[in-house]
Amino acid sequence: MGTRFVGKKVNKVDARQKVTGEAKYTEDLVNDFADLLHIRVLRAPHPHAYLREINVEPAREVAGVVEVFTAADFPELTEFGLIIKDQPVLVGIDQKMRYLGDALALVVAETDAAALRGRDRIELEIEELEVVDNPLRSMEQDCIQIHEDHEIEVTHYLDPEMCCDNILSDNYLDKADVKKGFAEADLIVEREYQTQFVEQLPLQVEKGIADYDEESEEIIIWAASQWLHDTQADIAQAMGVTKDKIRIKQPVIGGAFGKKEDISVHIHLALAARELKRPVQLIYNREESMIAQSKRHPQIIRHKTGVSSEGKLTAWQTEMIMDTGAYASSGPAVVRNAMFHCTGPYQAPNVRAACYAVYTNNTYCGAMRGFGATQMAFAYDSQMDVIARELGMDPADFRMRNAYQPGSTTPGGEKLELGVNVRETIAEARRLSSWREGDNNA
Amino acid sequence: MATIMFGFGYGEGFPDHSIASVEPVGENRILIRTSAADVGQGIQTVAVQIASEVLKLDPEYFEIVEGDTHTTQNAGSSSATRQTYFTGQAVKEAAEDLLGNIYHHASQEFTTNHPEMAIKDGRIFSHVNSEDEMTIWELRDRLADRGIELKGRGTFFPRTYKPDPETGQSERVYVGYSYHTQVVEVVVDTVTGQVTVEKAYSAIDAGKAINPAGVEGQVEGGTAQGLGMALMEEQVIEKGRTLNPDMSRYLVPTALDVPEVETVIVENEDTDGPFGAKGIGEPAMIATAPAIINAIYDAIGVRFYRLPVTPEKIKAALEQN
Amino acid sequence: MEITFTINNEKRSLEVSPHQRLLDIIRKDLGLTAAKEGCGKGECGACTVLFNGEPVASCLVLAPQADGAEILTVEGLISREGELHPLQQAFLDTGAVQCGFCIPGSIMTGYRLLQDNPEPKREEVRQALAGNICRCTGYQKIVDAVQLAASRMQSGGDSSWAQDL
Amino acid sequence: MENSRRNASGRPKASGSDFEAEQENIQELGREVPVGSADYLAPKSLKKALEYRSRYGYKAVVIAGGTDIMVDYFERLSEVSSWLDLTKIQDLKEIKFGPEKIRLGSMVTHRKLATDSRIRENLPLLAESASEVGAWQIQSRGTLGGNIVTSSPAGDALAPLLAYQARFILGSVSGQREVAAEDFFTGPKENVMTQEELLIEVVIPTPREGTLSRWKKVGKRKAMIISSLTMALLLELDDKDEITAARAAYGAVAPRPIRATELEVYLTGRKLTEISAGKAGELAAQEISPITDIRGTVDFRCQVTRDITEQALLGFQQE
Repeated sequence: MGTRFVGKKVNKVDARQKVTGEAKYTEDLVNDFADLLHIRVLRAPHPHAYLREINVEPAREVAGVVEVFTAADFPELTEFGLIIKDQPVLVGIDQKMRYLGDALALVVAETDAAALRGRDRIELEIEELEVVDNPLRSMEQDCIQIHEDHEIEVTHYLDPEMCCDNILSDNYLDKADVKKGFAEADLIVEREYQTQFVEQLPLQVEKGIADYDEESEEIIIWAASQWLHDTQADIAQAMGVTKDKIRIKQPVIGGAFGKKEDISVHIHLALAARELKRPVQLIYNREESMIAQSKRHPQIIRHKTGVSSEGKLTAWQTEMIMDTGAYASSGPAVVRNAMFHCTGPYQAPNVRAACYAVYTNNTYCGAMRGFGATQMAFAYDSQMDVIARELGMDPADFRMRNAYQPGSTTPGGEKLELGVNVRETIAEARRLSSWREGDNNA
Repeated sequence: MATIMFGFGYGEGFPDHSIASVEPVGENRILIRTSAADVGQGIQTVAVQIASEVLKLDPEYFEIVEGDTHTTQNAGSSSATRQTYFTGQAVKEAAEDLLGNIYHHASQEFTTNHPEMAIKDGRIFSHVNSEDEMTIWELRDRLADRGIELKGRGTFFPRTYKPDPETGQSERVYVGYSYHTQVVEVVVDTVTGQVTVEKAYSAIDAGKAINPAGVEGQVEGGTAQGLGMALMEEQVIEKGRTLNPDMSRYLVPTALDVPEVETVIVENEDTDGPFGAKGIGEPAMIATAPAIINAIYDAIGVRFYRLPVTPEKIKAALEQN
Repeated sequence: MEITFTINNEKRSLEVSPHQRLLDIIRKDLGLTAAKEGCGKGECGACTVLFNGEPVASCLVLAPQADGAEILTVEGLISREGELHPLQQAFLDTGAVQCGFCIPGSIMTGYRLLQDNPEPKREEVRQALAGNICRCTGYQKIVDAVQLAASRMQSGGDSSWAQDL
Repeated sequence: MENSRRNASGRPKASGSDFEAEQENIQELGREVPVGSADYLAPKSLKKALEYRSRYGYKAVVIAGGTDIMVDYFERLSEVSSWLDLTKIQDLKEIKFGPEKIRLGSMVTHRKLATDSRIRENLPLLAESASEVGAWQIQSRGTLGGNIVTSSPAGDALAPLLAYQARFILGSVSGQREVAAEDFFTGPKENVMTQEELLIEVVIPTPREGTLSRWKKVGKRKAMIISSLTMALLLELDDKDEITAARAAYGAVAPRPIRATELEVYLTGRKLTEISAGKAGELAAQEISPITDIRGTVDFRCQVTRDITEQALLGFQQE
């Protein structure tokens, strides 16, 4: 296609500002506000406990502290969350903290140092509960329930003893006849794969500024969001105000990779700005960002794959258990994205999968580049490599032999017609890397 | 080697769309309105290139509105590898809508019809009568006098279908799929257990690369993140407490840890996206971890099933053999 | 206490406290916001500036230590006429900028490298930039940028630089 | 020597409670801090610095390069009542090469050590280790003295200093004393310095010609990494290829940097070609007492100590 600009070398439109330092990221806007107040968040001292008492008076006595907010100041608040609203803005008395990132109080002060000093003086009484740090423990009969009012009816049990109280979501695939597929197989390979908590680690952590317009009763928030209108809805819903009262302005964003999909500083800023009618800032440090905001879900993935001696897949079965941490965030979608990618780009005529997202008291997990499919790819493409070696086939040939082509069907039963270019990518990568000669049409 | 696929967009019947508008502003500027977040991936540049292409006008003329819930409409998230496809197409449709409106109104000014007209570098002119010429902004002003707003709007709203809850079957789970094959060369130091990824070769299926350097940048950056996941990154959480909440203990790759990546872009221009483009942001990183793990097997004959494969794990495995 | 220093070739006096870091006074008191805070512990390089000619993590320098110092930030690389330094231009032309948060720091280290080594090899660029963490680019185009700037500066280039690539 | 195990810089351990304990301790010592004292002291002379040190003791936090101390006080700078900044003392930045001894001022930066051609030539273990400290930004600021006084077992300069038989000159208002590197470190982040003293100079006997040495740093990343372990191996050979002296020093594999004396005994007096590198590695691994932490397990540290030692000796034999 003859084009002038599309597909051509065009310098990025925002790059000039970024190499000169003119680009305004959230923290670069703080100089634009006079008498900006500073917030520090007191977070849970224990990953699973009831908050029984909180005494913020000592914090109020610190010079420079303007106000200290707790859940008691905002009885109207409801939970927030990207898909399921299960995350408290502030943990109230006799409510549970479920991970170390849960917020218990907001200390607002004239200086950051005063806010920090105030935060460290707040006195707490908590009742510690079992800390569930493993999804397998979470699924045992005698395990404590993390979300007391969570209810779920799980359709399929991995084993009859499995307890479902802490299962956030259960998901299934059933394409054609997996039993028949395994019966046809000459070789069956079963392996278990495990992935870790990964931090997105954008160079810029969570930071925000908010101001309140008394006339319009509008709260204006400057903070990065990967989805402005959804963040706006999540804030408004939790605060019980209409969306038009929450205005988010997007500064330049210092990386995200999924970490800036969830609410972070936003609601705390909005509350403080509205109550105090002054501009406020809330700037996380790296540690706070890592502990309080989402991670990539660790997954335990069990693949059982049937293959014919000619190297054609006949059946693929996947079980996956995913640690979603203390709150749902993107979990219910991540688990499904992983599931629908369980065979990768390979045609498996018979597929079954059962995938679970499970609550624990770990830092909650959410979106990160690949959204569940990254973990699954490690597992399915390792599995393909294992099988190729067992069959004595060249791994590239084996992939080529099973890669999708127009007319193939995915585990979700979708017939692929447009843009099925996987074989071309294998052939090209092979050519580029001078991979051993092989059969590109295998 | 690893080969992966990625279904982009939210999929599964979840409403997924992007709204954009394009309008002439000021003396000689074109403003693109979208709330799509540019997290660094370059959606703003992609949007400008697409609008430039449609309006036959240099990118220098364009600006993008600052993201603001109150002055832009929903573009969906910068996630799910969706912005080039969704917002790219919404901007394309908005630019085409503006172009259509320009032709419509200019043809009335020129008293000629569209096929006899053209637009280039901001000037609208007639092939029939060389005196019939005006700029987009002059046209905008003339229309404003008559109370008509010159603007283009575009919404892209492709459909997917909710899978059956028991079987997961659906006629369309995702709006489209991108593919990526990566081959990596690794060296395993059997003395220290350290793995060096010396080189990576990528073939990524982009449909059509709107900004080829941007696609390469995604693959190179994705490779670095995939390498981190394969070899060094892990937030260690024990009993709910993070043991390494800083960048000296949570390790991401430095410039010395990351290989040179050679990328070839497979372009078949075969999607419903703008100019046949697909999304590649996530698929750009996904292949690397399995490619490295498979290459380590190739090098030392040890298969690793748990990430990350740190020097300790390599050393322990070699010790056992 | 009052300190005097030179920043971007301009002499400045400033009242500072030992509770501040060099990064704080650059960003807040002087309003030069190019240098960024990514970790506060010298682990990421986003706050890199040249301090008496050497790249330092400005989050690890106490504000009073700047007394008598010579400091250079990315803002100081731009000519009076607003023209970009060849290294800044090269970052644009190679597509080395994604989110941009690490870029001012990376540019300062790269700038210092080119003073010592006007024709650095790729490995030497990587070695020099090892303290500037970038999470977006995988560093490849940053290395490209430093090398492109080096070759343009060596050839005593002109404004047609932007067309080279 | 009262309070001798305390870190000389007066830095707190990671948690706030240790810091408070330290503050109390200072008051117990009864050292009056003059009202209205300066909160930032940057003497230009050593004499003045020692006076301040004498007057303030641990009450004034010493900055050498600041690359560790500023991390310890992240977000808590306001809790520091006074700083004693040594970076303005030119005398402490000098390097003097003598026929017998090389004298390094405590404020010489890692960058200087890594790039100075005479250091690279005469003290390659130190130059190479300095070039692997953090990255350029850290090397620009971090100092040899800071690395020593911080006394982290993982400090990159420490194994080379042990291998070179360095001696440290500690000064105070009442005079100077000299401590061998081996006797200086007493535990993780602990050393023999008192709150009266500052580290002034590092004195290293000029290595003989024909000295073989090998530095190795092992970490989980290729730069910007705190070492999982370090090794500085040094052999002096006579003209018959017989080892007349051997010094094998290791970091991050014990509560303090150590020398593997059994290994040294095994090596000394043997011909280089007759050594079993494998046995040498085993000996090294037996002498260390590592712990498991985020930077490495006990097994990993033992296995790698063994194998890098073996590799280094094989390398010497091939040369």
